[in-house]
Amino acid sequence: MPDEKPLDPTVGDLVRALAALLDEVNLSEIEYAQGERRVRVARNTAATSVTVAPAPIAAPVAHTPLSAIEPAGTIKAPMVGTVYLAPNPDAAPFIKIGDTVREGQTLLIVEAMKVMNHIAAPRAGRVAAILVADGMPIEYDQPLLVLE
Amino acid sequence: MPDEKPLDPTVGDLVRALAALLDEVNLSEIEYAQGERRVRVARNTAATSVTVAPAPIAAPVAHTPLSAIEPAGTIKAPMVGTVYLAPNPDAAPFIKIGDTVREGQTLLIVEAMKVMNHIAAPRAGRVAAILVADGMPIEYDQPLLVLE
Amino acid sequence: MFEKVLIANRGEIALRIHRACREMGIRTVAVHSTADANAMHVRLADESVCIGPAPARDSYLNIPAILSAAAITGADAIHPGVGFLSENARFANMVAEHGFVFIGPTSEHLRLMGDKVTAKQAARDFGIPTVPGSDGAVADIDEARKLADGIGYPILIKAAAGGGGRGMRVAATEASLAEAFATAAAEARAAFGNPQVYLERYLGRPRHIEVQILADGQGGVVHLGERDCSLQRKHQKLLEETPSPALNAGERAMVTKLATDAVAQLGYCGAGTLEFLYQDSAFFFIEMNTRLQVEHPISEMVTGVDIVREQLRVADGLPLSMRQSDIVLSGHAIECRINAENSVSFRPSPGQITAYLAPGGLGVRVDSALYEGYIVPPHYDSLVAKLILHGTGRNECIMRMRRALEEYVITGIDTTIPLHQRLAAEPDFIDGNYDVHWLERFVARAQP
Amino acid sequence: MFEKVLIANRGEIALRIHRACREMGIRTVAVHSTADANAMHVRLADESVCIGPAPARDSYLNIPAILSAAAITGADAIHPGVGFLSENARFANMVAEHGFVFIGPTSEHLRLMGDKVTAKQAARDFGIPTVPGSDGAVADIDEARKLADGIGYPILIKAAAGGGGRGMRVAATEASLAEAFATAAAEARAAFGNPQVYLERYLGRPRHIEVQILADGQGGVVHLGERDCSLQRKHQKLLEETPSPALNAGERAMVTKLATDAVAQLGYCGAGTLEFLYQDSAFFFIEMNTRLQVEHPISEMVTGVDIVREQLRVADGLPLSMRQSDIVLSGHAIECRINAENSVSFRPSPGQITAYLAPGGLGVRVDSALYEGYIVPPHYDSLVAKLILHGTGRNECIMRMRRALEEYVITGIDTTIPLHQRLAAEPDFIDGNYDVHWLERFVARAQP
Repeated sequence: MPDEKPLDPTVGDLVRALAALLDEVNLSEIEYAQGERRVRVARNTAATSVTVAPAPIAAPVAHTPLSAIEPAGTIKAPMVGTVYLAPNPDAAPFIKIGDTVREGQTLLIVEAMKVMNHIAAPRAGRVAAILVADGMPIEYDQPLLVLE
Repeated sequence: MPDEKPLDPTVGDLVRALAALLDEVNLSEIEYAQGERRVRVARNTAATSVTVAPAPIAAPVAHTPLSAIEPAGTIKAPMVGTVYLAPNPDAAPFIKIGDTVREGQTLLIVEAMKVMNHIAAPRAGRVAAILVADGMPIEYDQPLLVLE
Repeated sequence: MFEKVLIANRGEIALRIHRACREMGIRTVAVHSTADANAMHVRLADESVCIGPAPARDSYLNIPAILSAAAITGADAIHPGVGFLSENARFANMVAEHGFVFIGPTSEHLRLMGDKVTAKQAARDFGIPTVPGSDGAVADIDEARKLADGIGYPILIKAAAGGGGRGMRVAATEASLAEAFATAAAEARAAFGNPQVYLERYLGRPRHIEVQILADGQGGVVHLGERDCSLQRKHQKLLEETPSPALNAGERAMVTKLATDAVAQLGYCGAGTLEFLYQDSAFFFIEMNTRLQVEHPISEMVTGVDIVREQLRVADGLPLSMRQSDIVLSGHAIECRINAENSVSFRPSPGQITAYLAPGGLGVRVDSALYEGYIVPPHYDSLVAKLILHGTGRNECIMRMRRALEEYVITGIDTTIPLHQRLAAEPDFIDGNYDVHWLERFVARAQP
Repeated sequence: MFEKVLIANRGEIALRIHRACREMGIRTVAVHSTADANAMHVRLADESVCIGPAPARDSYLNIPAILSAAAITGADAIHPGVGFLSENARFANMVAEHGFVFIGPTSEHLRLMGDKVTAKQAARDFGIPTVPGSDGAVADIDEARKLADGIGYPILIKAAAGGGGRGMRVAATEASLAEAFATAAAEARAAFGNPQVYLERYLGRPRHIEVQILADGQGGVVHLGERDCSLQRKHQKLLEETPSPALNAGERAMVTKLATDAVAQLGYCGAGTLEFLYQDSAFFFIEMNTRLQVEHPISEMVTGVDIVREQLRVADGLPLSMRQSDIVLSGHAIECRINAENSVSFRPSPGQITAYLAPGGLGVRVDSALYEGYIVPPHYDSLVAKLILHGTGRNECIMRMRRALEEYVITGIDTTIPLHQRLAAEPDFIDGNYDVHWLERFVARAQP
């Protein structure tokens, strides 16, 4: 997974390590659980699917979902779907880290129910982080990127 | 119930009030529960039975049993049984509040399994309080009296 | 069998479905609103997807979000649970169009039974009596008089556009019909701007009796006996029991045969419930619920049949795992609905659970998604737990209900536990002597 | 029926008995040590009496304290539960002498079955096979050779004074008998100062099969099927199931008939269990437990019979509430014993419960006195919960066991839950392919 997509350090590192392992031993899926956190990485022909779900509970105490780790300026998913960083597989991404965007500029696309929904910048700013990978499934309210 | 038997104020008052009521309306038993505390007072021909048991729990949190309210110098019951304050129903009580007792002197009797067990003073002292009534059933470790 | 099922619901029923899936080796996907991120069905599921904000219309009723969640998680099938989208024919259609299996009947059957008029017509076509009535608006008092003779007194006159008791009158005999008719029509005009009324036989003390059926669309149809759901407040069931203390064996045989014959003729596939009013040994069809029902566990307790497992089987094209001759109705079962509301005022009581301990032991089943620290959100139905009791007889079952209610600890919110305790001590309940109006009067007695 | 019963026990079994009493309208008295002042059975009982300090010999085994507690609370009867004084004939006698009813068999039956020698003799008198053996010490190798021919090889040579495997040898054939005999005698002398040994048929892979019976002493005797309790570690049962996956219908009919015939001849009154070793289609009587057993709930799950209720009934002189023909063995049941101990090292793990949530739903029963905040005391047995599963078949039951174990939350202490989870995934267990030695090897595999 390329370095320019800085996930939250612990999650990002974990996913990266698992993805590397996936390649190394030529698997299509790895599940990994420790404590309350569980990560599953899988690779189909098209995209790498990362689903983070709560592990079978150790104790019924309120836990902090991964999506709660969010810096200020975070743009969150307005719907469930699949995220795309470029208008088509051969095209350049809409944005990259460090880009300055204007209000209304398309940041990425969320596909839901076969419809491509362009997600526009709610304000001008600099792209400080992209928190999702191309082709990744996302849930409602999931942090997508950080605009400074 | 005579005044010279000062139970823990709240419990004592409660039991006294219930006992008075028992007389007033000529009952043989009253149960009363509030919050975690439950008191049952009953009168047979011979003795007044007072059983204090936890009420059906409102919440499974550790509660303080009544027996935990105990001043320093408390003498506690060494066994389950029925307590007697005098050697026989017509005799004077072994002790009364304010008495000075010497070590080894009989303070009261606990009847268990038809055996009269004399409870002796573990040390010399002044009787500051008598926490049980004549003929009352008592449980193990229940405070009987306070020796100063 | 399905490999992964998405559960498009929340609360105890989502947990119920999760449990059936786990026991069949099926992976589960929980979908949830932002308000339910820490809910038990989310914690226990293999995967979870947040599908929208707290309001149900944006999450649990949000069809595109649910279908997208099914797509991104690779689910094979969607179980709609109870309420929400469970009887929505359009949703069932879209689920199928997107290549998933809808765990429920066909959209045609959902549509047929989802409309009161077509459902009643279907019932009559299958030879099931409905409450006799005028089949539509009545022009004037002369027509009303003629119709009333055929329907039989007492007659209920109801506003065609109505609801909530307005524009509603009862005529005990023909003598009072004209006045009742005129009053109802006047009230209907005043309340709804439409004076049209229709007639129906008035049932003064009916019981609500329903028959649980399972069908596989391949000729397999069974019933799991009847349930008596007469204890209702504002049309919300509070306590259900099976068998009904009011039916004799002949009546039981009659009503279950009515239900299974109808379902067989319909070619129905899935779990379903036919609801009847029962009075004076007669049954009148009200409606058919084409889904799992909240009170399904009591039928499971007396038959040993796992209704959700059968739903999953028949949705996957398998036949039912039993025939009618395999089913033995054994003992008595009661369900107490524990709602997050005050047991006297019925004011909703959302909030954080500060202590939670469910009763256990022989004959006690608890279906609940509660846990200590959980916050009951204010956005949804107030049902937070189902206490289900089973005993060899009705008396044993009621005694078990008392002791289990005594053990049940839920603090931090108000619940209907005290109401169930009052009920368990009430002679009419103990005698099984109640109708659909009884509970309203009973709760009114406790009100200040 | 009794008005007030004193429960002379603690933990989940005290709660179990309390529940049966409540459901029969009987008031309960909990007795407890100072360590158990906050225990659940104390909290739920109508009255409670502290009978002594934490050590069991001063409280739960303190007969005068228990009788005094019964006297001051005015109890009618005493239920001894499991363990502690439940098979103590002297206690049963004293209970009766003090005018209370002992809820259990007569002291004569307790005494007869409490002694291994008289119990085996009684079994043989009733026509029940015991493990063939020498009936006492064997003088020398010549006598041993003669006896061994009658008993049949392989032969186990056991120290008469022995225990713990010392002074114990197996001779597979006559060829090795002399050496094994000499070695066992030498070891016996070294270990116990007594060289006497006796002979017994050696069973290499027996299962522990037991039959639950109920009898009213008035001619009513029923069995509730058998239980397979072969999964044991250091003679402690860990998981029990019914029916046994090893028996066929003929064997089941045979062993239950052996048990009921014996109990009928005995004139027994109460609940009881006849324990057998089973190998190669043969049953050998080991002992009879003249009390309730920890694993009784699985028999309740497949029969619907409340065993504690029947104990109370027959102790009060009532007949059993059912005949054998009323009892239908339905489905499969498993009990997982949840102990407060590490699931690998089996180190006891007393301490405070920081979170507790029991599983629920269809076919799940939990018998436990745990709650959040409760402190498991170090003084008593480590059993803290029984997870009991019921399903229509064994496979369904095991799947339910998995999902329920997955849901069960007990934190703050170590428990055997992970061990049960490993067991539920183990092919030998899934195939029902185990004997009384299997679990020892299984747990050894996990040890570092």
